[in-house]
Amino acid sequence: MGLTLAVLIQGLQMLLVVAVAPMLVSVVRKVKSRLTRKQGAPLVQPYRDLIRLMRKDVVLAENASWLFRVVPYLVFAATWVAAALIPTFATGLQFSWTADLIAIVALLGSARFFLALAGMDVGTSFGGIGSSREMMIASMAEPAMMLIVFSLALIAGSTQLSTAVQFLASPHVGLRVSLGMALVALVIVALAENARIPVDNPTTHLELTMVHEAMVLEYSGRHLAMIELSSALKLLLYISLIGCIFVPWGIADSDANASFAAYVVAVLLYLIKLSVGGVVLAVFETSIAKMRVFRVPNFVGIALMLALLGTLLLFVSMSL
Amino acid sequence: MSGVLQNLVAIIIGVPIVSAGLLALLPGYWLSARLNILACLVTLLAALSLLLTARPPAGPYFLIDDLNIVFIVLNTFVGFSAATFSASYTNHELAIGRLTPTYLRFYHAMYQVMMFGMNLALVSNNIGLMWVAVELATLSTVLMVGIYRTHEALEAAWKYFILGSVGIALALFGTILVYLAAQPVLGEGQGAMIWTSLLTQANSFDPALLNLAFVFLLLGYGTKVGLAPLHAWLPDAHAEGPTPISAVLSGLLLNVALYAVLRFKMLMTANDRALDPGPMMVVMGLLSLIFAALMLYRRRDIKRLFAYSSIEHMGIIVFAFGMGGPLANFAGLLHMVMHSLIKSSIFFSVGHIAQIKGSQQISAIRGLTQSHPVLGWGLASGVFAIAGMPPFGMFMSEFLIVTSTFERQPILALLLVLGILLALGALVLRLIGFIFGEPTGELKPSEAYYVPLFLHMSLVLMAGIYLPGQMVVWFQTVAALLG
Amino acid sequence: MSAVEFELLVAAVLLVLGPVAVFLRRMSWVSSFIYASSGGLCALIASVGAARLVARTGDSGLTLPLGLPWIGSHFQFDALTAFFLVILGIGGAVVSLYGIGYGRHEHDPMRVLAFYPSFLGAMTLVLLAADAFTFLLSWEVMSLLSWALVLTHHQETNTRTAGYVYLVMAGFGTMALLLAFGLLAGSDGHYAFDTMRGAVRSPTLAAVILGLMLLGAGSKAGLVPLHVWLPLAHPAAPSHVSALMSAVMTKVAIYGFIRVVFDLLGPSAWWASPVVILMGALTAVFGILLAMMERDLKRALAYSTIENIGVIFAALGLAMAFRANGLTAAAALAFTAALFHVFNHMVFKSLLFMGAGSVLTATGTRDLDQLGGLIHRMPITSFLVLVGAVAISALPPLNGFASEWLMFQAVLMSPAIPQDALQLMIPAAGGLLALAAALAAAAFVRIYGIGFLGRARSPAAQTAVDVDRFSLMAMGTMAVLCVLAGILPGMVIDAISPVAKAVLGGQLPLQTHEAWFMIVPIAEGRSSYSGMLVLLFIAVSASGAAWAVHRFASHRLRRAPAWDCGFPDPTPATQYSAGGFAQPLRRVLGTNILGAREVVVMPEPGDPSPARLTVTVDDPIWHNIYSPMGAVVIYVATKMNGLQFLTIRRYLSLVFLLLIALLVGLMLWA
Amino acid sequence: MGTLAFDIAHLLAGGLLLVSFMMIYQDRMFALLHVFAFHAVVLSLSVAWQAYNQGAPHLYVTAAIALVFKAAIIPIALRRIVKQLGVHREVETVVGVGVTMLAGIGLSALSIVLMLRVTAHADAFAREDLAFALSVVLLGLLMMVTRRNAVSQVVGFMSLENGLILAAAGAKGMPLVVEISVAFSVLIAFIVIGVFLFRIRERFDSVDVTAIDDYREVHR
Repeated sequence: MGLTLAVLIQGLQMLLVVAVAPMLVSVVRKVKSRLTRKQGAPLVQPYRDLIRLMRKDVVLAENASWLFRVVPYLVFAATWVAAALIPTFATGLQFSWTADLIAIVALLGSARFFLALAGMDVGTSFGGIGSSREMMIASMAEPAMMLIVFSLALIAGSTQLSTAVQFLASPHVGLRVSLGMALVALVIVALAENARIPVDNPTTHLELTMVHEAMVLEYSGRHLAMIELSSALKLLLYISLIGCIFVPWGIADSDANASFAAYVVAVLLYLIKLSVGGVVLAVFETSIAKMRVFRVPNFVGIALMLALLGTLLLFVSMSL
Repeated sequence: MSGVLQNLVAIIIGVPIVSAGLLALLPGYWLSARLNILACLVTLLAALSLLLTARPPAGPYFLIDDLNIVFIVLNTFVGFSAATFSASYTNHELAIGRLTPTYLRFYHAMYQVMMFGMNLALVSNNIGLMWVAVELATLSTVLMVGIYRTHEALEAAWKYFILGSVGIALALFGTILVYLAAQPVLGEGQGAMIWTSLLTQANSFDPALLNLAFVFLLLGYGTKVGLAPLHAWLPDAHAEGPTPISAVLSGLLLNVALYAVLRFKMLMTANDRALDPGPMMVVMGLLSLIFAALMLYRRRDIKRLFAYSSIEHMGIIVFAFGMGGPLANFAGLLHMVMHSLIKSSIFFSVGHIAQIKGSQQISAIRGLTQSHPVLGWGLASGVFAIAGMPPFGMFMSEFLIVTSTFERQPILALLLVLGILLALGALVLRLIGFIFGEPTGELKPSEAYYVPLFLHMSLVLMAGIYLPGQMVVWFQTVAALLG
Repeated sequence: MSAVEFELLVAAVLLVLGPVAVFLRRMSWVSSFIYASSGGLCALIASVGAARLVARTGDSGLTLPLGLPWIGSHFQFDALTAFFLVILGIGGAVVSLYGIGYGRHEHDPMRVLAFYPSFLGAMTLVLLAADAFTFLLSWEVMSLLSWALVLTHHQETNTRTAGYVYLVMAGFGTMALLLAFGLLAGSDGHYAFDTMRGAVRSPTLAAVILGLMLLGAGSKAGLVPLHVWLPLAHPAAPSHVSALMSAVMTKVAIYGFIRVVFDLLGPSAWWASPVVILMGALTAVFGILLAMMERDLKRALAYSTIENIGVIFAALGLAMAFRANGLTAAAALAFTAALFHVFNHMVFKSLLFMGAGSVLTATGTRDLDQLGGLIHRMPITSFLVLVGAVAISALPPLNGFASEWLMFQAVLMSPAIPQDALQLMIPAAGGLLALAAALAAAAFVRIYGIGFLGRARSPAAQTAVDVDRFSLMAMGTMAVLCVLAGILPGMVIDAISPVAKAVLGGQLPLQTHEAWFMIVPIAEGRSSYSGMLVLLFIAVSASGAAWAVHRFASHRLRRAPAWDCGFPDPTPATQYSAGGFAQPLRRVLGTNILGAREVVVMPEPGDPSPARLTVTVDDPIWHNIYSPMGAVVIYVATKMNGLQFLTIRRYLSLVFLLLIALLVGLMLWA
Repeated sequence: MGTLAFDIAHLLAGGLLLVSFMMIYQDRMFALLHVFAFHAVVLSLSVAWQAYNQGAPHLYVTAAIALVFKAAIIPIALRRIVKQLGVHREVETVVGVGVTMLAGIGLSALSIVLMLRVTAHADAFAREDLAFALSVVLLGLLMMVTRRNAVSQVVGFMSLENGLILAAAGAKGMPLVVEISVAFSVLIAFIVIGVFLFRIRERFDSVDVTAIDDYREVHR
């Protein structure tokens, strides 16, 4: 396979993630609406929202600095790059060597860092609330994520996501306790990172319970659109991550010169995985209540403990 | 050659006593201060030329060997620089009327008597003569301590006198016991008190008598060294006397007493069956160190503060000599020399500071680096030097003492380090108060005479970075002598 | 002239420059002259060091007839020294450049000028020293000079307290080192490093030396629980000195640790390494938590220094663990990570301290709650500080992440270690490091968000203007270094590899041959990272997205009052405060670890007085260890003070009792 | 040296020790001074006997000094001080006389045991002498630390010094004994003059205790 094709597939992946992301959000919303006996917006609604937002004027707070205007694009770019490096339907993509899983986690960290700064830029009380809570949750979730990465890397012998996924897809990985723990932990981290119930409520506008929404309260127009798009991308990223690690089957291997058909199958499988993920998320969110903000650390702390336990158990099982 | 030596020794002990007589008779402050300096200078020069001449065999009364030459040169040097400081100091005291010309005449005469006593103690080859000389030096300083005739000064002098007298008595008893130990071997009379013969024959002395003698000598001379718990006279005497005398007390008199202890320690080590004096000295040294370090914290009088620091350093020195071995002995000697130089220079600056502020109270002295930068930084470098910080010479000695002890006696080294750190904490606490913050009190520029201060500090600084090879060899022989 | 002679000469010139400044004090140009020449000399130091690392020029040594008489003063110039000379040189040069501008604002410039160059010179000497005496002498001179610099603003009580604690801790550290060298040298006094290197020691003895080095070097570097002086002293100094102390002096301490533990001591027993790893990891978490709670800008930075020191020590501990098991490649990885972080921390911490200095000059305050909105008033400084903040929060693509990434790679090598205890502990420590990194991001969002973003909280912050161009140039240089080291980590790793080779006998594979400036520490299949590509991708996609949106959608912009959920409040006091931002984390972690307490005083109904919330966060180490220790000393001293006022009879009784005791002892012994 | 000579020396030295005990026992000032004078007389006899035995004429000088100075001049001077300064006529003790006596006996035992350890190198004569001298020295010190009055402390110091003279005289052929005894006499004269000059009525440190105590706390 030539370089052109490799770049092409990589480009396809980049476009795919950004194109599918709003749809994933839409699926989640739709399922949630249906579960609560509501009609719900049509599936294309997020796309419409985005386009409308893009076309609107930006109403910028008088005190906002250049940072406030740059951040949406930065956040989008960082999330997009991170999402592009996840093996969604194929491993061994051209640029997957650019950054390993640790770097992907850190890229998301960068995005969050800038978003939190933007939340403080205008100098409102809500921005501060959002940023401070976001950073509090993140400082629990990130180490948990890192420990999950450790578990995976220790099992697969690599932090390179492509290699790890290939390894996990291979038959000699049985069911492992550590993997189970990592899965639970990763789900918790994903909920926390994507501002989902029970950690945060993406649809809330009750000021005192807001975390993520409070942070982006001052954004409008195209800036808001970029931020919405990046949140959608991030959700997609986490679901893809869970998918490629825990249900890696069917992913095409571009190193091994996968056929065109294999790619098509893989893409389809990937879309199915995404929808399943979205539905499960919606069901979960509908069946649970949001927590008080100071209960969140305990919740995320569970992820931290499970991830650590997973890592430790790994040594036990390896030394057996 | 022997004649030259005898002449030099004659100068070293003769000039002080003759000028003491002269000073007692001479009226006029200006002249007597100059004469005092001159006499000290001549003595110093004579002492320095001792270094250059070959050493003849010791006579029945006088002896110049590697050990005491260190002390003599140091003694005359600090005596000289303290005399120059004293000239500028007493000038001010006279001006403000704290001292009258009559008392000053007495003061200068006593200064030379004291120098005589100390020099005599150092050059004597006879333990009886040494005893007499140490006592003479003590008594003359007692008189100087009380010279201000204030209530406190008299009290300090009295305390010094009484405790000193008991020390004298104990040291004499020890000396008698040494004589008794030596007498069966060396025969009756003078011969059994001559140091050089004692040392050569020490192995055939009765060890039990020597042990007993050493206990008395250690206590007797240890009182003068200022070892805790025999130290009680020292802080008061330092604080209440004129500052040049504080400098001389700390810089010299303690050394002379220490010299006596060292002499008898050598005697003990020369006898195989006698008790090893090391542990006793180590314990007393550590006790003094830690005790004095803790006492530093609650001081309110600046001179008393540095007096306790002298006790602390005497503790370290005695500890080092108690540990023994070439490194520790070398370090002990170096430490002693450095302590004399640094402590006297500290007292030089403290003297000027107290004169400017009109008080010795620690709380009255603030912000010196701002109001009097030279004095302030001079004091700071002195305190750093005395706290064993580089690049000053005491760092080298503490380095050697600590490193050489830790391998042999880890617990002792830890205690030593504890003491040093405690003292550091107290000294730095006070120092920061002295030299930093907004200056208070009298801010007039000082009329200080900085030469002795900087002379001492530059010597100390040099020693911290570079020790002349000759001096090292010389110290090493002494260290070997001390065993 | 050999390299060591050259570096010594430069050090000597630096040492002399301090006193020279005193002589030139009347000249109007003295300040610029001193800073410019210090900077130039530091650049020379760095370039000779860099020549050793990059061009692989040889080692050299020298013995001068100074110092301990029968040993002499030994000096050496090897890869390890060269690396730290580069650190010192770059830090010194850039900070001096900053000083040209910053030094003008100094009220009493001689208090800095007289010590500043000598301080740099003393640090150089520490790095060059090759015997225990010279090393400790330079070490302590370095402490003393920095102490004098800390006390530049001596009129403030806090500064004096800081100076006191600093010097006592420095004394403590030196004593610990003294004891360590005592053991290394043995009772015969083999004080030269060369003779120490060859000696054979039992593992217990080596462990004791290691412990003493942790105390000695750790107290200078700021390892918990020996860190208490650091957040007091570093901020008290003028900012460029703070930068030097935090960025460079702590590194000299780390050099001391590496020199003794890795070079002189050789491989240690495996059970010694967990102590170092754990101490490092805990230090990291503890330091950054305190930084999170701190209101004073410079103190917060000082606490963050503690965190980074912890990270470096943890990596060094990892290297020790691998080395103890003969895993040279893994050890080299951890060691390289540590040194990379040393470099990085030097760069961004000096940048941040210089930024804090600029803020201090512009506004006259270090209190975060008096700042805000500086991004409008001081745009360049704010941008540069932002670069530093991103870098220190270990975010890609800047340099902080590169070293952090290497460190995690080293953590993941732990399965190769045979000991169960280490196997279990290392990932846990890795988790702590990740926690520290996440908290660091939170802390710097807080520092930057409160200090530079939002609206000005005080008139001073409202009228601030950007600082002089020397300061900006200096900060700019460091910011560029942050980016360069972030996107070209391979070059830094290659520069470190001779050090690893010399110290451990192993090194990482050459990185500069990899495509796309990738770094591949072990094998491509295992892990790789390219900061360059990440930066490129982000830049391309961000600007592409922006271009596309502006081109195809909308590019109009309207300014309006902030929305704030419909309740905009014009007073800046309604913004989040530094304490408010820290509140969630304070509740979560602070209550247990730091003993943070919140006291709300609610007025009675009808009482018009405002409710008050008082938050106390105190360093528990200070409260539980140092305060009681000080209290004990004072208590004992007070009790013993009575001994000063006894009657003569009682003193005589003491003499008498001692005499009797000795006599009885003699009787029993004989 | 015959046994008789030895016995007499022994008797005199023992007598000195006995008188030391008597001094500890005394609780009246004048009686104490009388006993001290007697102490000096015994010392002088003992030294004279040594002079005779050793054939050392210079020791007679020492004996004479002891007799004239310590047995006569000093007690008379102290008596006048006591009268003039209005010192209490009773000796203030720190601990009871009985306890002091017991301690004294302990000290004597200690010194005798210590001295007997000394091997036969030293002749028996010196050995006995020394054992008693050490006891006297220790008893003198004991007296100094258990008595509060300045005058009785001076007396204690002088008895200590008597012990020294005894030891010095007993050390055969010891040079400088006369000089030492002269020096000590001067020292004691100083002390007595000091007591008188500084009007130290009660204690060595009672120069003015209350005023000083206030000062101390504030200033040192």
